[in-house]
Amino acid sequence: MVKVRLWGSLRQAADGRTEVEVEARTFKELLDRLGETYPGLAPQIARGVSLSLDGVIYREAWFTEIGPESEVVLMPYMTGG
Amino acid sequence: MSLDEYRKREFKQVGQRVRRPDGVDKVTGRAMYGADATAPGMLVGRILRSPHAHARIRGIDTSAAEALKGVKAVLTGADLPAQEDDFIRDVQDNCMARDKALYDGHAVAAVAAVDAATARAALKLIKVDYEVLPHVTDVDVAIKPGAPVVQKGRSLENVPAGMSENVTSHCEFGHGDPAAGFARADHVVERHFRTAATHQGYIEPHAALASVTSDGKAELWCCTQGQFFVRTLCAAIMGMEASQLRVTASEIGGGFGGKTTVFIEPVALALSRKAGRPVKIVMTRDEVFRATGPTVHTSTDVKIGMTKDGRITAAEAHLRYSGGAFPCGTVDMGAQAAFAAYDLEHVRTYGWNVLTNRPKEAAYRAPGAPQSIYAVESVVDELCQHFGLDPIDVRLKNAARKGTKSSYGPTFPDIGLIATLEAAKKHPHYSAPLQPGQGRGISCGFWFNFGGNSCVSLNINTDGTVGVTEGNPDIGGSRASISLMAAEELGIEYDRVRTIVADTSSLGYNDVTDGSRVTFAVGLATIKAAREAVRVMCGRAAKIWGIDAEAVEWKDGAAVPAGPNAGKFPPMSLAEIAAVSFETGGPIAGHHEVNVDGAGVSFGVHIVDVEVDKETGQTTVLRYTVFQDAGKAVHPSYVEGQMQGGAVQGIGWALNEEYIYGADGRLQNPGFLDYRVPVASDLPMIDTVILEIPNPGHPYGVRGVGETGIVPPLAAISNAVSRSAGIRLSELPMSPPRVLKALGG
Amino acid sequence: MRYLAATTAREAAEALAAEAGVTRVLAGGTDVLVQMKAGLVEPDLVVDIKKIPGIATITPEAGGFRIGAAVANAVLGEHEGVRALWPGVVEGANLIGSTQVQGRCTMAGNLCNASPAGDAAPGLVAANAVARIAGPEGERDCPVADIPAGPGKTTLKKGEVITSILLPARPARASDAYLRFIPRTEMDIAVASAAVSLELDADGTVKAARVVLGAVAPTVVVAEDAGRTLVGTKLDEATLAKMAKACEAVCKPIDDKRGTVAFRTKTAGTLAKRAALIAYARAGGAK
Amino acid sequence: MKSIPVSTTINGDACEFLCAPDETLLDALRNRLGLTGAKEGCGTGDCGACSVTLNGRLVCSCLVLGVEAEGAEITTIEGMADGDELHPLQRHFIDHAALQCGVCTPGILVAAKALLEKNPEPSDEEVRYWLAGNLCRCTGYDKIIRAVQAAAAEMRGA
Repeated sequence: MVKVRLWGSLRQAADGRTEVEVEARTFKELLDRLGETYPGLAPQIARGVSLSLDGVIYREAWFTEIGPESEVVLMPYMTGG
Repeated sequence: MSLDEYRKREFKQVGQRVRRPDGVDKVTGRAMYGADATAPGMLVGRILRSPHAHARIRGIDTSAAEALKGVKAVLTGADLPAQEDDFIRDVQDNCMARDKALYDGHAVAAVAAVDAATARAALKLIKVDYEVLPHVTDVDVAIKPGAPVVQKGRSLENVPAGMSENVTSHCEFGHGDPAAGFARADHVVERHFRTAATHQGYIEPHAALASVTSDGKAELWCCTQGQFFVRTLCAAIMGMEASQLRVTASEIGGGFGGKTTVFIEPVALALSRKAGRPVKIVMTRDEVFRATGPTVHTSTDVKIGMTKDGRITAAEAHLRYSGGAFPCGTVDMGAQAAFAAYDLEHVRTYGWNVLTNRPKEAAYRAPGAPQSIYAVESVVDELCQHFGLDPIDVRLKNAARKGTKSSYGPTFPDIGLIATLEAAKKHPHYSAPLQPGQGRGISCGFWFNFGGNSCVSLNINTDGTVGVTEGNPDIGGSRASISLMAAEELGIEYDRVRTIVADTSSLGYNDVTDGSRVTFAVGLATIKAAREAVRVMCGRAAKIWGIDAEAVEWKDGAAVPAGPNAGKFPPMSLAEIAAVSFETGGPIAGHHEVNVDGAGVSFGVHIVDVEVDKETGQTTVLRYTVFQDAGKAVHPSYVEGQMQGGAVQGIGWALNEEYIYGADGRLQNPGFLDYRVPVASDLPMIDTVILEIPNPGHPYGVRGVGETGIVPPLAAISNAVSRSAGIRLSELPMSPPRVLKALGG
Repeated sequence: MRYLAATTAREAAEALAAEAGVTRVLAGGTDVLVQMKAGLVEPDLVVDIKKIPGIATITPEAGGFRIGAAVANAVLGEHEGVRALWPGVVEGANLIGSTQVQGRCTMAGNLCNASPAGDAAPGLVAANAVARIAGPEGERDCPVADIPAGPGKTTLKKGEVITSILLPARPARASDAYLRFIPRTEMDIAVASAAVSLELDADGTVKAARVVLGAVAPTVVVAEDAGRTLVGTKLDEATLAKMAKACEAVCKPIDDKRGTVAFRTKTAGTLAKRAALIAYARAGGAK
Repeated sequence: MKSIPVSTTINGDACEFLCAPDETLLDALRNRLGLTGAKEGCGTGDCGACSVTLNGRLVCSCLVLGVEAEGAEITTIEGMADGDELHPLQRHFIDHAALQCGVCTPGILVAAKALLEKNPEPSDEEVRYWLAGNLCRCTGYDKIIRAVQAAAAEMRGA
């Protein structure tokens, strides 16, 4: 199981929790599981999210591998100037 | 993609201050910018813009304009297709209003005519039947229930019930229990801040030359930060296939985020398709200010608690951002960045995006971060003053470091904030004596930095020179830095490499030149492409020598037999291998296509000395020093240039730049006369200190440097003003009337 | 639009008088072309006066100088004689726009543009300068102070063109100064401004003073009381404070994107104080 | 609007063109003569990107009518280098990285050249005030000032 930290305003879509656990080995699996387990998260995931893995931010990268001890944080999809 | 681990190395090319390859063109006037191109039979396109901040368009009568001799096409929103996708529809509706004009300057119609005078005359003949609606241009007014609603039905599911329909999204970040943290503080400061919208202020107005032919093919020449994204947007709006639309990026006269989307490009294409001739549209400066993408304007509350020895116990911010008449997500980035420089047990940020009758926001260097960090760094400084603590010591005491759980969630890996603060503290500027009446301020700054999609094709020419093809417009010397990295990796001199920027038909997709990504991400793709070419060249040498390819290594620009074969054959240089490439299997090239992550966040610290004229409220910047981590400065001069340019844009933001709307909802200052960007005589030299703390996610340790520099000046100057004049301002810009008023004058 | 490069003042005046539509005189063009670009004015006739013989020259006259209407302010700034006699007038003229604009703009143009914030006008009014005007009925002289009638409006009649401005002679121990406030150091329109012209006695006492304020009313304002306050003093602090108050009293500014009523009023007084001190020092008064 | 023939000298070469009476010199240079080195950043004299010299005076070509060029001597950025040989200012701008996007560069070079012809040894402050009408949004001006001073020093030595 991978622990995923959500940002505060997603709490309402995840049964009031800001940290959830899902079974996933890659980002793609993680996003799919999150959307299935917490349908309230699906619209945000569809709009776009970034993921931080052990402190490094990734914007797409479905096949990034996640270890069981990895720190995973869901973040909004971001752009720069 | 796994991160490409940084390996320490001695650089031969990278780090040299070489001449940029486009330099001569740019100092002789030969470089071709957006407005400099022409096409046979070209028409002049011009756009009619709404004089109203908010109005329903009941009808547009274009018949008189169409009848005018010399007019070849007239366009309105009705000529463009309905769009399913919210994002594309917003972009399209911003380029050409459909049902409503949403801000002063919103495009409502366009013409293509044989010359500018005819086009101008035609615009006057277009009759728009407006029903003027109540408008709202201020974020604090628009957020209130009962305010005029800019667009209905745009709120996301995360907006709490009961708010104005103008609130389109809400976000919350952070951890811990701020209330508990505030209870442990010896002093808590809570302040309200406002920042005006600013504009990127690039000197080159938007320009586009479009040519659509009757077989459905199209060419588009325009000044943009990203020709591929322009193609994506324009193809969607025009209902074209990507392959049929070739977009060529001209030289670009500044962007800073403002040229990351489209405004006139689809209009030029649509006019060209309608007229059957090439159409060129060049914006006037007035149009640039009224109808391109300024920043959000903001209203913020920040609350921070501190112990008397300078430890922050809790921090909280409420951010209300408005990016104009369309939803935008900039507040999310502002909320995440607000407290990024601090190691906090209890922190929370809340953000709301609010619609107003202003132009659709575009990115501007570190979008969202300058505004929130200005408020945070102001309150931290006030706490330092309250306790009589040194502002750098307090920041060092609370600085985010490796292992800090960041205010936006992830735990920081190696970051350079402490090293940057320490460099600032020991710099002579920080201890230089001040004259009476002068004040010194500091501020930290932060930006995420991004990587993104990048394609590079690298060709080894038979004469031993190298051509690099990349897809990102060169906005500040990137051709030089890309060439340097290619030369470094190949082991040849910089002068042997020429880098060009390709059009959309010549290369795979490249993300926009934004997010401080090009030197980092395109550089990484360049290094990988070079390695691919090296692999091919080693293989050719191996064949020539009759040994295994694995037994050849690349050293100092040549293939060298290694292992058991070491010394058996003299090294073959790149030029020697290239010279026989036709005989050994054909042309040699390397290419690499990747979506790069691992950009590595960037911190900066600025020190500024100012003097406030207490009789007029005018602030003079006396001395300025920027400290920033570049990971590895590939071309130090252009790294310094990014730091200096960002700092000066921040100085302008702090002191004078602002969008001023009248009670009528119209922009009062759409020109460089009254939108006051800093001029040369306003400024001192901008000293720079580049720190090089390698980014583990890049083979040379490179980090993006483009954006962080605009973040610290806002608070640094406000903090310096406070120490010079004894007044703490909470609204930007700190224009002389505001300062004088705060002084009681 | 028609363009006429007149070769005599009479030709210019007659052409302007005869045109039924919108006319503009073109000297430096730094206001007219901006207004045309913005679509604020679409002239039917533009009369270029720069080809009129003598109109771009500076001539000594009766101890003063006659400045041709087409003398670019950069040229004015290079004239040692005018700079020595009326440094405040020259510094006002030289503050208009950029180096590039200085190469074209003229004092007469600044006057005719009739912006209350024009940088040349306060100094000229403080100097009691006199404009020479050519019209369809011949030539007349008019105090510069009487030319502006309000924002964008002058008292010039149809067909009239300013051909030169006379800066009068002045006694020894006399000088002037001009200061404006702008948010930046260059390139802005004055938010408030002040010109002060002083004549001193041998012992440094002010014998005559004229204080003129810009950007605080529809036209430049002669602050008569402020001037009177200075007479008979050596600009001690109390006098300057009183003079600043007298300046504030005549300000009737507006709130706009460039400044507030309060800011303009306060700053006009501050600038008058500072300009008075500069003029005083230039006139040889020792503090 | 009837076009007017104009005879002028540009960068030392005699030149004739037709232009409308309300057309700016900038538009004539760019659209009629193909001299696109001067840029229109504002059209109102606020940015200096269109700087040229007119009879030796630095001006914004957006604030000059094309017809005013009759009989005049104009120099533009295209005439600054001597054939292959860059002017010292041009060379130092490249060497000092005094340009990023480069769109303000032609105007700044023309203006800086006019300054050094008038004042071969300006102070930094004099350079800054002379160039105050040339907006640059990329560099923060630091490297521009340094490049002008380096060129000035070289030109004084030559």
